[in-house]
Amino acid sequence: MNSPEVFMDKPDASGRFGDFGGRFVPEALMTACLELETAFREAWADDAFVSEFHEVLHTFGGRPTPVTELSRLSRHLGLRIFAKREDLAHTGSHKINNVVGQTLLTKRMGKSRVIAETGAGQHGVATATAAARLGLSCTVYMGELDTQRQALNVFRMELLGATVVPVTSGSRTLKDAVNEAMREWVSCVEDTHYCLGSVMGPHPFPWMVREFQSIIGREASRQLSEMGVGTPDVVVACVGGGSNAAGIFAGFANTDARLVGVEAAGGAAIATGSPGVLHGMRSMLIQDEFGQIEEAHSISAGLDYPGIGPEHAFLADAHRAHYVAIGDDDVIPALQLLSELEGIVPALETAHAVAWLIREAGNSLAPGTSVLLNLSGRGDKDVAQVREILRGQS
Amino acid sequence: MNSPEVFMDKPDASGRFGDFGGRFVPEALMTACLELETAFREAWADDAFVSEFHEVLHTFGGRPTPVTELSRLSRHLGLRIFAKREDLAHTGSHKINNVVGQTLLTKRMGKSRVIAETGAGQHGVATATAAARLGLSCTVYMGELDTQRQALNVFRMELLGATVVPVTSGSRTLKDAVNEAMREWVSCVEDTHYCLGSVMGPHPFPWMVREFQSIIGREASRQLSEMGVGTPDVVVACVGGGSNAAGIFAGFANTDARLVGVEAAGGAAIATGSPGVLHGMRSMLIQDEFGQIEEAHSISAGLDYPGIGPEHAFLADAHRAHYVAIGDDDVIPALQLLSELEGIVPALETAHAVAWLIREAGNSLAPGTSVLLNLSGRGDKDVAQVREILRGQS
Amino acid sequence: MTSLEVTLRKLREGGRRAFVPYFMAGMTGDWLRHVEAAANAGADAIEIGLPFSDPMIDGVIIQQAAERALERGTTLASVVRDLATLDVGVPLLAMTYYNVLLHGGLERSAAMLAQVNVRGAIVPDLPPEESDEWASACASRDVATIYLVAPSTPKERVTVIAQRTQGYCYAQGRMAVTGTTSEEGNGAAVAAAVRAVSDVPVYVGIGVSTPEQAANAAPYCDGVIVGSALVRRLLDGATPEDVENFVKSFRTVLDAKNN
Amino acid sequence: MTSLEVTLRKLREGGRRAFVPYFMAGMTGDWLRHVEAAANAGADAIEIGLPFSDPMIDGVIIQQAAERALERGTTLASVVRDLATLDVGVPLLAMTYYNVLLHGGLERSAAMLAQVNVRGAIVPDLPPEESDEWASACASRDVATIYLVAPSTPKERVTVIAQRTQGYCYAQGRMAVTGTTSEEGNGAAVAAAVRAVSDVPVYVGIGVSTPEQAANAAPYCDGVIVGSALVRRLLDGATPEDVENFVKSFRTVLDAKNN
Ligand SMILES: Cc1ncc(COP(=O)(O)O)c(C=O)c1O
Ligand SMILES: Cc1ncc(COP(=O)(O)O)c(C=O)c1O
Repeated sequence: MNSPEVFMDKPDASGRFGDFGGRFVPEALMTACLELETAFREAWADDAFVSEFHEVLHTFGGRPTPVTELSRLSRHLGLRIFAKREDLAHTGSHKINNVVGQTLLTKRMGKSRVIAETGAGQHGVATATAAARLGLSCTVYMGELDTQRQALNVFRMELLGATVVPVTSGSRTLKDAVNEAMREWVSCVEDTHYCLGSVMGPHPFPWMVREFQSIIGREASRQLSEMGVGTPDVVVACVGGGSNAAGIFAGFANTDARLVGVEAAGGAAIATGSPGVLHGMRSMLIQDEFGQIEEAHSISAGLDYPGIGPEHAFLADAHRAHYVAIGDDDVIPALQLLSELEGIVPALETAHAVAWLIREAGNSLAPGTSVLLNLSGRGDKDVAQVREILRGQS
Repeated sequence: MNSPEVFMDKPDASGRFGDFGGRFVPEALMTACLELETAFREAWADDAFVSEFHEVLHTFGGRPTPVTELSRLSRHLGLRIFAKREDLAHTGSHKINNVVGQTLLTKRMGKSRVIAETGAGQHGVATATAAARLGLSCTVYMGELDTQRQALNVFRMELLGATVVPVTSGSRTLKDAVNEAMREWVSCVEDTHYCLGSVMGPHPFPWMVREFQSIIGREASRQLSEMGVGTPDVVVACVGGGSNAAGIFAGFANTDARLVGVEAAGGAAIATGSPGVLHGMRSMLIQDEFGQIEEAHSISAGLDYPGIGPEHAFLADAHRAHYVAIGDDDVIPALQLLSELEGIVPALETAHAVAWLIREAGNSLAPGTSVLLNLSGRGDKDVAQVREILRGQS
Repeated sequence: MTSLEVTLRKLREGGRRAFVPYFMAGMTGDWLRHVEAAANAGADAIEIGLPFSDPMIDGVIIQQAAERALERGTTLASVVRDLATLDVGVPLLAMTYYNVLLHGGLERSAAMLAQVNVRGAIVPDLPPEESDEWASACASRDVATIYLVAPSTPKERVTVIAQRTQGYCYAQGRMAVTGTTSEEGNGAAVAAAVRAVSDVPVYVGIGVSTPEQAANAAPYCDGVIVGSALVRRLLDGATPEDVENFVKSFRTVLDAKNN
Repeated sequence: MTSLEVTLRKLREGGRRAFVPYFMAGMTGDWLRHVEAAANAGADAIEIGLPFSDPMIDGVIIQQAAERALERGTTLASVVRDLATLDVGVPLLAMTYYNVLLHGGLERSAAMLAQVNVRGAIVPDLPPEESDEWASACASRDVATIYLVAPSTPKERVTVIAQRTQGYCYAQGRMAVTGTTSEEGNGAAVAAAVRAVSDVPVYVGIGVSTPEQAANAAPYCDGVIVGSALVRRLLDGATPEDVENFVKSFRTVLDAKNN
């Protein structure tokens, strides 16, 4: 290649990032996807929309979130670690960035209702939150198993005025909630927007969600400059669908920073998957030799997804980002270490990224390496589960 | 009075705000209180300390928290309501402001350990958090009943490296946790700071905690100016010990704004109490005719305290602030209304202030009245309880 | 023109409304008997579902059928092995999701299907924009690629799809997934939109579950496709005779009507 | 000089180490019998605890005693009524928290106590800085106001307190609440600090629970105060005879020693 490649720009006209992406949806949803693409393109080019998006995230969502230097963890690991504090965003994770964008777009498209899928409930709570604020009605699809495991989050969504529908098909978890939301969307696409929760699904979702999340990376880049740190050696984030990772990578894709996405070992689409088509996108998927999708298994519900956003599949292919996997056993010690040393209890999802730092410090990460960790969410939602697990161990 | 009175300035040399305050502690604690007063006076006059305090709150604590205009609630109630979003501060409430200040002061005093009391666990979690960050060891006293009711918060503190000690004396709730922390302080005052959780206790605590919390009011005042709102007609906050109220009042004490503190009806020290001495201070207390302190009873653990900070007793006396009471029954509907209309699930404590707005809109609050609501904390900690209560009703 | 379309156009020219039932391949050990029964009872073509774990446009009935088929170890290869033993005299149409074909390999999948008399393929999650490769794999093997038009499809798109589809154009009768049974539908409008721009046969599916609905649809289309209503009976244990009776009940109304 | 101090100074001049037991008023129906027993057995003064709901400087034993007394309806007035029937010939000292006195009214409380032979008062949550009003209410009624000095009290403060205290100076033997029973204590240092600046009698309390500890303390102080160790026995059902024996066990060591 002669001219240096530009990463994390727009996908091509077919919604492709390299070989990945696209729009593999039933005809009944094509019109909605096309309309959404047009609406998003227009809105994102409209200063008024962009300003409103930033304004809402500022006055309602708690942005900018700070960058915290994790001095004690740094000393402990011999690194210099900075955390982008998405745990401080409203509803407790980066998910709010995306839903604020999509609900504003919903209004702009003249629709009065949103539907969403959710696994553990984070995206569902965020969607219900943003919908409440705009007076949109909201229905959230959630695997029946997850509604039982996360009964409190179901109630939280209901408090926010949303209807939660348990999904009884398939493995009754996140993957099936996505299927069901897509199915339901078919029958209400006229007045309803499907507020997808990560950088996945058919075009324009992977691109749009990444754009909404890229505020994380842009803020962090500016904040690190202001702190005199400049470009970190490594930018690391956990990856479920990949939205928080995409959001922070976006701020550093065209720098020298090494980008690392940490998947759950039981849902490591890049490490253990193969290319395929699911949920409207061509990406890396965990599937059998016949193309049947397998269930992901992770201690953290938010990483319990057998796929990954297509742009990540591309970034891996292009060797621009590296994807690694962390097993369940390393997650809780990482959560404990960050809690004890820094007074921040991270989400189990986020703890995967911390676990990778612990594993690699002194190995692939030389002493003194500067690291920007995307602290994608807070652990309050996980505390009961962690307690059960630790009790079971002792 | 000839010259206009200045409110929320320093207390007098005895730690009095008018008739209230003072330092009613055993001789064994006098030295610690005097040293603390000196240390705080010096630190608070030291630009380096004040800068560090602000810096930590900025980079770690999530400050400034935004002011959110609650447009839909405003329309619903015929008011213009702005919320100061302490729910977005790290650990989910304003409590972090105070503990960041006190733990920094602990270090400055050369002490290596903090103890704290906690009711529902908010202040305990905040203290454990700030202690973890600075590498201070931390013990939290919590009524045995509360450790059972809030078992998850106990675990959260433990995750943060703190030791939680169940208090079995008296009513085994917050009041007894304060007693116990004071008792324990006697035996470890040399190397240990007692990180009290509200604007109560002996001098200099009520003043010091108010100063640390006054960042709320100062920020809000600046933010409302920037938004072109200027001084609101009313500033309202819930009152347990009174720290979030004191913090926000501090920004408006010397304006025309009407200041309103909302107590829980079952712990309404101003409405139903009488002057007395408890926990080192002279203030308004709920007590019988013989001076025996009664147990407070509130749906919200954070307001379950039979006293109130002495400065509030003074502000009530001086008619500068007004204190009202809200019964348990009005709290959950208020929590629901704010959740559904604004996408913010408030803490049960905060919901008392919302309930007062609902009750007074169109009554003592004329249509169009501008209100600054201190949204002291998020409701995540309360969701399980609210769910149980609503289930019991249906 | 694909042989499928030749066959179906002939039916139309003969004044016959086509009836196309759907079966989930491998759902039971005797599934081929059901297919035969349908052919015997007068089905004009038969859709053979190849199960996929995540059937995005299917309702609960087809989902359950797919789960059962997968539990029984059904794969593209096993279905092809089964079909190799079948001779029903009417065209077979494969219906599945793209990932199943991708994993078989597009060329290889098309070849395997073609080999066992599959003359058309419906891949609902593969819109025209994404289907060039698949379509060319099919084209060289006389496998028609059948596309759907939905009630939400705008005019210009209808034109594109109607031109591209082979065999018939699948007019989705309702904005819903398969197996929904509400009364009102948009089948007439969708079929009319296709007819306005093309003379390809138009078959209505998704929203036809009873002979009455088929009778109502007959005037404005060239055939009807019935999936969930039949699969539901099979899930409940229907015999080949039940299938025959089911198909005949549709056959009767479609033939009786003089449209 | 208060009559209490006159009495206690006389004891000292007579070479007698004072023994001051503590009782929680109203804890049992026969609590006065315990007080009498202590006086009979040689107590030199007796602390009468008036129960408070939130006894900040008291450990679990005194807390429990206070709870029992409150459950039995004990109030300042009820204690005064009880004490009116008592004649033990040694000074009584009230020990309570400030809020109890405040609610009785400072003047009224002092008057009520004075009326029933209470000659001194210890209010541990009322430091000198806050006690002017209470001290003056006591002063006019010959009720001595007794202050504590703690191991943490710095020199200058010791001077102030030692000058202000009446009757005796209460030297807190240990940085702890009442009823803690660890061995090491600072009683000697505290007492020495007081003696260095004043000739007021110095009694050591908080940290004296056994005759051995009393014996150890005797050389450096003028008396010892024993609370929790006695109250614990009473909570466990001790009789007046038990109290007599308890007091005598201290009396013996305090008298035996030639300090
Ligand atoms: C805190 C947190 N981090 C990460 C994720 C994973 O999602 P994504 O990969 O889209 O960021 C989730 C999903 O629920 C989450 O809650
Ligand atoms: C969210 C919240 N608000 C208010 C309070 C009451 O405390 P204060 O009156 O000191 O603000 C608490 C105490 O736990 C709290 O958690």
